Amino acid sequence: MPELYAVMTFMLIGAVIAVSMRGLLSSVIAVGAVGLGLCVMFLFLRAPDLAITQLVVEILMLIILIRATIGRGVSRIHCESGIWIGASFMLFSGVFILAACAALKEIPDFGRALMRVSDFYIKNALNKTGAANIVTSIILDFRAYDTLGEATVLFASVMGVLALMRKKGRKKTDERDEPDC
Amino acid sequence: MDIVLFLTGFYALLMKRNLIKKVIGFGIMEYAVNLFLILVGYRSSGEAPILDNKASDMLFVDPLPQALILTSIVIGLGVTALMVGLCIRIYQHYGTFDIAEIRRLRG
Amino acid sequence: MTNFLVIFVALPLFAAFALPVMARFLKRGFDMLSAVVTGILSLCALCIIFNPPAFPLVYSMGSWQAPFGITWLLDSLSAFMLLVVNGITFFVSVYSINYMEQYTGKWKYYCLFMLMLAGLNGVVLSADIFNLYVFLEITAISSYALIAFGTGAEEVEASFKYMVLGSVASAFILIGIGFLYAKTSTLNMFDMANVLSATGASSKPLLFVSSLFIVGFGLKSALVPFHAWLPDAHPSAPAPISAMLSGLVIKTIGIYALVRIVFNVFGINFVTSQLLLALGGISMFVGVILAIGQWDFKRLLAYHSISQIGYVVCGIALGTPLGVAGGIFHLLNHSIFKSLLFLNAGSVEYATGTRDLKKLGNLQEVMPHTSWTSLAASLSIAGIPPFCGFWSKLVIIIALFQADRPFYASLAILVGIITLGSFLKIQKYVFYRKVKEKFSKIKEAPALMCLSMAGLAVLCFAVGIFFKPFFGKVIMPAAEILIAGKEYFITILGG
Amino acid sequence: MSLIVKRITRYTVGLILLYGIYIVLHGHLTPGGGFAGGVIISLSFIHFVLAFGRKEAKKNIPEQFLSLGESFGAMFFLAIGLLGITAGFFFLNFIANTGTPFSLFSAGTIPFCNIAIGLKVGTGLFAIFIVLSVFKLSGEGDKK
Repeated sequence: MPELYAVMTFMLIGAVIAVSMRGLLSSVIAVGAVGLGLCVMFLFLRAPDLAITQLVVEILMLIILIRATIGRGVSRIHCESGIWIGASFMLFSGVFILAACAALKEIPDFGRALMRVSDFYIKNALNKTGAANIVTSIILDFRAYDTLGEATVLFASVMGVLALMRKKGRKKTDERDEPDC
Repeated sequence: MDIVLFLTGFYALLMKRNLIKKVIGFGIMEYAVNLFLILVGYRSSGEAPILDNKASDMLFVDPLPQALILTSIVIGLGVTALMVGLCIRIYQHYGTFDIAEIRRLRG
Repeated sequence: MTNFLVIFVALPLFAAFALPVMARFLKRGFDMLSAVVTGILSLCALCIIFNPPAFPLVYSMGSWQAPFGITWLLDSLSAFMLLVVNGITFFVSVYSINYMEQYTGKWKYYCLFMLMLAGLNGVVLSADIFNLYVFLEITAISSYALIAFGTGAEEVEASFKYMVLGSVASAFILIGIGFLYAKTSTLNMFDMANVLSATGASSKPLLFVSSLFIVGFGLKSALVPFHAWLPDAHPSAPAPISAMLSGLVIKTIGIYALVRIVFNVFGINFVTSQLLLALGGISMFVGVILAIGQWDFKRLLAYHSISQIGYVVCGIALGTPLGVAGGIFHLLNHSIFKSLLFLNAGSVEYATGTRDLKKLGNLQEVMPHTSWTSLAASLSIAGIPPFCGFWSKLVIIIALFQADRPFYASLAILVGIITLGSFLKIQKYVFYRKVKEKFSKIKEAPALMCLSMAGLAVLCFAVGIFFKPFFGKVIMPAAEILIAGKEYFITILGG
Repeated sequence: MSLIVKRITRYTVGLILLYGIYIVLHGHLTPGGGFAGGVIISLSFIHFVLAFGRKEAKKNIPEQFLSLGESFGAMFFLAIGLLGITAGFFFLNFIANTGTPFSLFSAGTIPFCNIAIGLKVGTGLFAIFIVLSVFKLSGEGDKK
């Protein structure tokens, strides 16, 4: 699959650029490129649902990130963390790559997913739920409870942001009894 | 290759001293995880898992990881939004995104 | 009547969703809502404990059977965890009615609080590995937001630190889930155990996945190499949230989830058990050593949390019946007395405005209720006989000796002694030391705070007194499930 | 923003909104679904805010409906799940197989779930955006 490797290389380069760029704005844009690469990747791997979602989420995330960074003083942040931490990180990543490669050999090869459970979904999605889109039938019927959790995660983060962005965190002691909202 | 992408994000998340860079690193790490999950579910010459009226005997790719990724994208979005919120709050308190200057809590 | 179980997730979620709407029309009253919700839930959990349905009870969402849909599992272990979670949450929410008066935006607090409870209950009940991840994230996200609830500089920074490490943990866990899915092509835990044992013991990927999970859940539960966030995060949160985090969150989304997966899905083997035992021993020791030099009340307690979590992990990792039972029992005890201690610290801070041990003193006269409840909790954590902490530590130490690990056993005894010293220090500096007339104007904490602290203190005592029937009726069945290992899950799938 | 941007935005916002609603409603037939559609809906609002600025947007989009919309979306979704209990199980698709397959009204509860999620996600994400950008304008400057 040459196109997969091409896109993956593109993503990797984008990621490296995003991490190593000095200016925040350019690295935000680079991470956007990585996200678009992932979106293309989803298309190649036959996942149109994910491609759409990834695209729009990417846009939203970029808007939020840019709004957050723009205008904030980009004080140049030079020196990286110390050598010891870097070395231990290198060690860790070496071990991680070796272990992951060893473990990857044991799982089925690329392109040959086992699909013990998923065959059931594919066979029964239409006549049991009536939805043509199997992914939708999974997330909203077979595993709808997961989606409740997902909606709750989003709700929690909205509430969290609302709670974080209050004007004032604590009341003064003398105004304790006033109602708030 | 996917592992390298993951490690890049991991590197940024742990090593970088800029808060926004950390958020970006988190984003990259999450892309890598999603990519890994979708690669797991691919089946050669499979079709996208959407039925239509005509043929019934097609070979589909695994739909279950796609459902999982959908959920994990949403979770990532939520976490990122909250992280950005925290970053803005930190910026308001300290006037910088540099964690070297934000070391009030130690030990 | 299995639909009865749904209440544990649906009720707090519904309360959380309804709170923003209620807050628009009502000015107050939503603080009562959370107390009522948690009260109902803890009553339900008590009902399950005392009048158990036929265990194991498998509940399939949307009537899709085990490997295809999401399933819940209620057995004696998860029933026990439900009791712990909902009971402690009830006391904490009663406490926060008064305590949260000092913050703005109360309905947001209660909303996040309810979400956290729903997440915890979801984690406890879930028998689907991805579903467990989702609910773990709910708990984690609401706890990030709750730590930063005061929006001060330190709170925000601590929360960010927690968030960075927590998201690393989540990524590790998710990769582990991906590997497992690739290997077994299922997400259901019963089915996964079945497939893993059927395909034979190719232990290499399994070892990799278990180390991923140990790192991930270890980060969430702050075992020692991964503990960096805890001493910042727990003291910064509002006191009820510190109690929740220390008493419940690190245990449920860390220990419980890890143990469930490692024991019941993978089946414990020699390497993982050694690894966990070593991690537990290190955390036990390092936590208490770091705690010695602390002068911040809550931070000291946070370090002790690390150390006590070490006890729990040590006990469970042994894998012998007595060890597992001791670990689980200590989990219960720790969540009782550590939440109580954090609530005490909260009311001291509420009354005096500081938590520096050097500035406090002589509070025993002005805050008698806080003083005696704190005394009970301290005696309990230090392992003084009639209180609950003694029994569980005793069981763990005996189990360590029985399993022929005298090193860990003596380590546990040593740590117990240091803990005793450290809490004598707290008692002396906060409550009994004579200082000048600085704190004479201080009032005792409000009634509801005292009430919930007293409730927890009585629990501390009662669990210690009724140790024997409680241990036999509740703890041992829960421990047997973990001992049974993956055969247990395989039989569930078959039956 | 300049006049050109504003003028174009006036036309495109409606289109994007419609597209989002289409994605939500056809989630069970075509790629997309409640979440993607919801994000598109919120993006259309965000587009509007970015082009016109906050004050203009406040006139057109009542902010207090945001959190209400979010709560109602979430409660709606939960209620669908709870209604399943009446037929036996949490999240049982209790009206499956009622419509003809491949038409808009099929697949039982799935379209309703999609609508609920779309409502929730659209309003929720827009609320995040509003809060983050509002905070930027008002809160800065009180460094400690």
